[in-house]
Amino acid sequence: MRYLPLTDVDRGAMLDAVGAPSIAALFADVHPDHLQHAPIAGLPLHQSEMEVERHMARLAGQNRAAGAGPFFLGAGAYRHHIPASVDHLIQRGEFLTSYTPYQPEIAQGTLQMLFEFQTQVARLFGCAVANASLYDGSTACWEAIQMAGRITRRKGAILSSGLHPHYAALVQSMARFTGDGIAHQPPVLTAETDFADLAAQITPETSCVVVQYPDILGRVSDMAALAETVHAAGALLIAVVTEPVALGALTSPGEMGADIVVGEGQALGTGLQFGGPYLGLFAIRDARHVRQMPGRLCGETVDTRGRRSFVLTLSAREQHIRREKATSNICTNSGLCALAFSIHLTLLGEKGLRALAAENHRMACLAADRLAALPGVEVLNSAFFNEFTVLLPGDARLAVRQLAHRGILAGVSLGRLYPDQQQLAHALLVTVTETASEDDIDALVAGLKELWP
Amino acid sequence: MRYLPLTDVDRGAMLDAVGAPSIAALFADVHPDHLQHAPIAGLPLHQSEMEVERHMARLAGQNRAAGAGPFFLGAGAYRHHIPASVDHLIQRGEFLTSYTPYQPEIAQGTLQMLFEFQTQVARLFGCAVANASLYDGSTACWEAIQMAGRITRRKGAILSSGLHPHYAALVQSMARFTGDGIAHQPPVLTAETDFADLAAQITPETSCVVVQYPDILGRVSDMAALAETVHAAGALLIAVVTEPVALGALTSPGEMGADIVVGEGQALGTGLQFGGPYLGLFAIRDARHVRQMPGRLCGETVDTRGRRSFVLTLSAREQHIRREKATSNICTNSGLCALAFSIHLTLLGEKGLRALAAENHRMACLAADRLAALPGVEVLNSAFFNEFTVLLPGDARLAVRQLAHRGILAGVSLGRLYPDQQQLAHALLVTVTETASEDDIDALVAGLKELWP
Amino acid sequence: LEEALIFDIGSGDTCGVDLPQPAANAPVRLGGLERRSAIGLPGLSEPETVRHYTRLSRQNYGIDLGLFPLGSCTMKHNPRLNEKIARLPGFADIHPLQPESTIQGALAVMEELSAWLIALTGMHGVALSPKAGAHGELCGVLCIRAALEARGDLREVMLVPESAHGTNPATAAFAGYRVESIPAAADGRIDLAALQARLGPDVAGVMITNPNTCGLYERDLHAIADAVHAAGGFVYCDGANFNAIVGRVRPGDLGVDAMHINLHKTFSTPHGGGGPGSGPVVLSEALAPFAPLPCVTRRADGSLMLVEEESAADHLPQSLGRMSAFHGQMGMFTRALTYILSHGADGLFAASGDAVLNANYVLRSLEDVLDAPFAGSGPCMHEALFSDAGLAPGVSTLDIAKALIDEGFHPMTVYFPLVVHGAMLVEPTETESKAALDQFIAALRSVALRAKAGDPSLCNAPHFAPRTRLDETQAARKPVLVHPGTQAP
Amino acid sequence: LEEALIFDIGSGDTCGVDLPQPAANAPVRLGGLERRSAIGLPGLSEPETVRHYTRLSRQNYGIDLGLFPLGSCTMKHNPRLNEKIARLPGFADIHPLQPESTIQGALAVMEELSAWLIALTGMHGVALSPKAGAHGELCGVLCIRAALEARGDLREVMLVPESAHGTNPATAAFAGYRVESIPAAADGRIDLAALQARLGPDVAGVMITNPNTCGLYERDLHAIADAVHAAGGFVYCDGANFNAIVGRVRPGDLGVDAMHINLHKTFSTPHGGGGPGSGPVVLSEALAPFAPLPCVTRRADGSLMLVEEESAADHLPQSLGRMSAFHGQMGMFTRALTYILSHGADGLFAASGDAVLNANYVLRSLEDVLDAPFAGSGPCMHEALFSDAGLAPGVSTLDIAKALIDEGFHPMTVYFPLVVHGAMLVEPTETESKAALDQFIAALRSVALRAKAGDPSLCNAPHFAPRTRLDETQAARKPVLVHPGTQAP
Repeated sequence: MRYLPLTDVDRGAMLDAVGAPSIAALFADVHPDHLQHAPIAGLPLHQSEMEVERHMARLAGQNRAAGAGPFFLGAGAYRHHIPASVDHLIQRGEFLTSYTPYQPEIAQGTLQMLFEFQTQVARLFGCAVANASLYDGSTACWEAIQMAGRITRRKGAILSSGLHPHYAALVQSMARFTGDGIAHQPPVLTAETDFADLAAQITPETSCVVVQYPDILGRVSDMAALAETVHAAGALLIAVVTEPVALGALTSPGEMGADIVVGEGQALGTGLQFGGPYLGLFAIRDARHVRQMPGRLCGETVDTRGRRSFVLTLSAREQHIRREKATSNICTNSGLCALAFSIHLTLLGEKGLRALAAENHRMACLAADRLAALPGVEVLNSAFFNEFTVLLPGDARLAVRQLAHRGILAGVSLGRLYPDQQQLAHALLVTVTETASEDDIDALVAGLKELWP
Repeated sequence: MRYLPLTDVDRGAMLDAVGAPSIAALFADVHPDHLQHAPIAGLPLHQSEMEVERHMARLAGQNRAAGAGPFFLGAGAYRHHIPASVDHLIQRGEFLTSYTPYQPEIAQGTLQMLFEFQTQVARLFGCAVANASLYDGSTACWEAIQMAGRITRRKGAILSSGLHPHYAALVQSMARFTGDGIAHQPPVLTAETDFADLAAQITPETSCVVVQYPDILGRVSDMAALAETVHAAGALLIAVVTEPVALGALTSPGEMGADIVVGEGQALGTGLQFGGPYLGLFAIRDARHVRQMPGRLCGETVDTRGRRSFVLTLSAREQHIRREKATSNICTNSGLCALAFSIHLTLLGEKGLRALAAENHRMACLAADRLAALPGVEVLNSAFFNEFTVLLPGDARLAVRQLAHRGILAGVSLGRLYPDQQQLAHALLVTVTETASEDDIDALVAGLKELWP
Repeated sequence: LEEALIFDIGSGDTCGVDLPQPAANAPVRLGGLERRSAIGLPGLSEPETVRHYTRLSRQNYGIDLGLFPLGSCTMKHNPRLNEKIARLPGFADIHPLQPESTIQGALAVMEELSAWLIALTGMHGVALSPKAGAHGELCGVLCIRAALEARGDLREVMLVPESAHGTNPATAAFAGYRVESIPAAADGRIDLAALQARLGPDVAGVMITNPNTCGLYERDLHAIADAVHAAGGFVYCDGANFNAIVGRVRPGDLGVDAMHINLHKTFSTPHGGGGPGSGPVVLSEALAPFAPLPCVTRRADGSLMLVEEESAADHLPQSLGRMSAFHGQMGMFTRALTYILSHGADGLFAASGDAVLNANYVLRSLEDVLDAPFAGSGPCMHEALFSDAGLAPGVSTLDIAKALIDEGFHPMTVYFPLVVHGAMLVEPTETESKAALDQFIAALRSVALRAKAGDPSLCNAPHFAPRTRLDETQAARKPVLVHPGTQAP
Repeated sequence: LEEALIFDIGSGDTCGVDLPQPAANAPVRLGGLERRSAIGLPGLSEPETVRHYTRLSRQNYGIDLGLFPLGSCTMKHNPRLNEKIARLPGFADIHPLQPESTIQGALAVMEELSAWLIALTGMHGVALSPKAGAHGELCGVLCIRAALEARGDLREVMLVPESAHGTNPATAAFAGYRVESIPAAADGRIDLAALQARLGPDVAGVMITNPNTCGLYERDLHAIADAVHAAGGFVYCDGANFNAIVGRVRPGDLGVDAMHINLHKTFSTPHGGGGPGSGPVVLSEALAPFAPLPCVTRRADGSLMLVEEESAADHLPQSLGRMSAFHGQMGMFTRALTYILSHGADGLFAASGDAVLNANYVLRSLEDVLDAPFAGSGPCMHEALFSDAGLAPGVSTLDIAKALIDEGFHPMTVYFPLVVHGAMLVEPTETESKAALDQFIAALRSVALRAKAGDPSLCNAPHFAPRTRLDETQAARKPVLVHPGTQAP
């Protein structure tokens, strides 16, 4: 086995040193009935790199890569061009094969990167402090609701109908066990978000209101007024950002008064990857709540020679110290995705992120106009970033499947996200990033035209 | 431009420091008639990574990758499976972006690797000393002939008809300018090599005899007797190895008395790459000739604290010191390919190289038998390693083209290598490495059957 | 040279990516929310970026540089083939919501990995979506709770051994349970009698790590499982240490109801400086019906389908719902599957054997100079546990750890498990050579001897690392968590 | 920790690759030449291999770590996009002898690159196959000789300036010419009058570097070319310094007949610790017919063809023949083309400007502390030249170079060009930021001041590198070029 360095000579010498007659003898504590004395039957034996590569490449070949043709999917996972240097750098063995930086003297690389990452996220979200990442946007959303509960000592969360339905589903699954009260409705097809409705639902039991920005239909609204109402009720406003590139063009949630801003960071650095690993972003506007935050935090300090240094800090919140009283059970997070995010954002910088956002918006506007020009097709949104909802003449799930057979990945049908909502069956969520060309857009338009000539 | 760090603010400050009004002013020494004042017309402007990638991927898509189907080409370039860790390691920035190790205190990584590489090559070839690489096998062959000329002070080289025709062409092109006398004939279709003929051609003017092992028809013969004859005439025997994996199964040229052994190292670590960059291997059996060798040499020494260290040495042979009296004009060699070769060979080790060679030979024997069983098809070789010559019922160039249209890359036709040799028109050189499966071989057999049913 | 922060060297005008510059007359449909303030993001050109992160990386230690003997963390070699496979466009560049016909290969990866995990653990079902070990624990505990609720049995207490990972009690609390500790016997294993005495109708289950965090095999696990089941509870097994027994012991044979598998431990997906991980959970027949969505199943026509909310009623009606937005850590599934196929049944069998042999070799080579509290309890499994007993006054476990840094090694896990004073937990893993172990043993022996002799230089080690000891108190007392500079560079 | 040699740690029985073990009864058709002796190749498992080479790499300095100011070597940033593109299977995994229909994209790369190189140099043709700069020089000089021979004019002498790279005279000698040196004028440029005086019917040509190795633009190159041409000779231009003028000056406009282009300098293919390079040669109308095989041409039907021996009679009848087995450094062509397309005409124009600006900034920032012999000759081009004049007795250029290592930088080129005593040639390239230059300037300034003051610690620098100064004499006197251990491990 290419990964096992011991030779039989080594094994013999080591068994002598240990005083055991065989490796099997080291498993003497296992009851004989439970011990396999030979490789488990039914599994193949070891294979060469070449054989494994052939098999896996065959499976990969049974998927249609997004880059293989026109592609317009989003709904919480966004395809952007990732500079080649990002992937090169995250594959440096010193990053890739290191552990959580619990020994800061030999982990300053990871730690300084995390400090830079936290700063980038906080600034992007308009917040004071960000953590060192969570699993993904959806779990970060639930952690935010839990944090709001700890701060307000209330257990009622109101979810916007514009929140990603998978995020809402996760929250509802979890709340069933924690006893939190969750209010949530599916979206209705209007150009405006439901912020007014949300304000009306607030009660003295409300710990938080959760809105998505841009929301699941691609809509954007000013959340400042909502924030005031929420604050007046002693609750917190949680904003969820699933497309961080949008904040290169849009005012940040923190600036509009959101108290906790969470997000999915996959769009920068990580790529699609069929849904994971992704990158949970978590930031708060008021640094005084930092001890209620979940997840790891990296802080600045000095070493005995006075050199600026970084270290994981405030770990009294965490499970390995506080055990059942921890703010979260999270341990491993998304360190390497955070690195990719931070490198990508460093390459972009202020100027690049703004240009990238502008290009996304330009292409999305262009696509929206061309789609709206199709007979029987309507664009729902008056405002959007790079994603908008299109109302088709017929069932959108069917249209997606039919266009897929023609090599066009047209978008995400709301019927797939909300299978029991007949009112949404004709709606298609279309995402247009800088990776789409005008030819791609024309192919989509032509494809829809063929379906409804 | 993403690769240019200076901002306009920087440029302004630096021009001030330099005392120049503009960058253009720094080009004052260029005659105005010769100076472009704006980007050269007719060339496109800069493009994003995404745009460049699209263009280059389109071009790549117009080639048929060897891995896309049955593949049997060799003739001096061999396809083997390269472990994934090889490419990972050679991309470490400290290897990839370093210069020739002229500053040994901060280049021990490259230097130690070269020392290990030289040792591996010398042992593989059965020689005493190897250099730190040359461009490729063909130029190494010419350098060997030149070295033989320096040692013997003669200018006549006899090339075996089994020498790769491109190598022979290069030698003849160069000799035209240096005045060396080159004897060379195209091969004839016999199972035996031409060693006896070569011995007969030796004269007192002969500096060297050059044989290939295995030769261009895939044949292998013992060169010990030839070596004795050559040595008796005061000349040197040069052996050319284009497939180093063969030496995992075959006795090395050095053991059979070759004085200079050169080779193409591409088969280990580097891959096909459409012919380059490749890796010139160069070794000599008698270490006393080391000062006549071309190319860089890495040697062991100590630093002022007595630590074992490595350094480029004997550079008095080289162009940067000796200028027109150098043993060769070579400067840049194939350092990174040498690294890949060395890593691949370290992963294999003695056991792995032997197993790899055995597997190549096994698959080649299997293919030879199945091809020989086809009516009208004959296998020329009685002995071979992983490459052999097949005589087809018709023109082999045509057969190669026709099978290519069916997705089978059947081999190299000798008609392509020797366009003016009608006697070779039916001959096809078939190479079978461990990357070919039994299904691939069956596809080749079936394809030939279809051509001549 | 000290590496500056991007905020010190970058500027808002510098950009390492070429993009079209926004046209002045471009349409804007942002609902009046155009960003008006500067974000404060510094940019670097590509050369500067590559250099910044390359230099940072060199301040890190990784497995690629040397032994990483963190007990219970299983830092083993990360094969580069796995990285290559995960980057095939057919895996890396597919969207989680693509139509089913365009992702059959991805679903096949999930199906194959599931089958292997079930075969290796002898369990009934598997939930792939948990994002890491702790998330898998949560999944398993929620399955237990869902199963209990399904039979109308609302229990309140989860039993957790003292030696458990911190995630165990944190998870149980997160899932709404009251955590009670169960003591260890003198030999470092669970006290079966004490556990049995505590069982009752209020106990939902017990969370056990096997091999446990003292590096010992829990001989009584089957008996414990019988007792817990008899009392109406469930057995959760923390699979963090599965590496010691993979291919040799199937937890399903021991009566386990749920166990998470850290793909980044046993199946060698890279740890990446803190993640991402992946924590699939294998489940017994009793718990499998409650697994979270989505999962993969095969249709009558042979095609694969993803069971989500829409189809859950037909395929997994009792599912506890969704634990993450999409389908789990696909990038880790491809790596783990590649690893499993590479090793095969014989390779995994050999790997756990070598992991245990290496740990015993370390244990027996050092027990004369370091106190090994359970050395008399028989062979250890994949990790060797030492305590600080016998060190000179004023010298601590932490000092030994930091001194190892000066010897060129990453320290072992320290002060865990909590049941041993000044614990040092060494897990070499199977991918270390004898030569590497001998170097490590010699280094630790030398440090241990100095520690017993009270060498004062240990107390301010490390001396030769990129940093000397950090002021962690200052970091926590007045936290500086973001760069304080102006937000508008 | 010192890194052992593979011969110290590897064994012939260890293997990091899984392969079928040879069957005892397998057929053997090796003509009785089966290997009987051991080779002596040590093997390592994959984890050990990754660790060995990762550790070795960390003893190296690279551009990715910092400024690499080697004059005339042009060590600039290597974009990672280029590496990615070169590894596309359609480029990396194709055989040079595949049928033409299966390699149209590869031929298109060669055609596009040729077109760009011709456009940027204003020349007539290009030979892609030379493997590196020196090989390109040989190609160019052989073209000159072939052209002379074609007109029956056998000349014997090649003129080379004193300041030339060593490859120039070595190449001319290799091609059968007698080399004569031409002197430099006081301003560091070629002495036009001396050159003109030497021209005659025995002079085949002149090899000139422009900008020259003193970092100066050869103002008289056009006049030189006119004189050489009038005397029946040809002008070879060493393109090593093309980076300074790319996109701004077309050598074809200056009367150059042949020039090689180091793709690893101007077009940023990685230098890889000593290669591979790639040295395409652009040729004037007079020399283009003599270019080596193969080359690419387009058929009437639009398809691309490779002109080889078979078709040379129709397409390139006067070709000098073949200079390497296959078609050149394809892997470098894809990288260079990617780089050229990324930069575009505007980017290359900006790049040469920044390269020259950076060099002048270094020159002017240090001329007060280091002797700059040609600082009065006007702006330098892409590199700044200093001499050892003014250093304290006993302190040498070499000491300054080694002291720079302690400051965290790779030294500049030293003792070249030969026309300046104790030369120090600094080429920052365009991919360095002002901040990086300022750091470098401060470091070199501090070293220079110490050198003038005679600081004795300079003479045994470096002190903080992986090695102190090596005993190079011992290495050469009794060379140990291979590991002496037994050949059978």
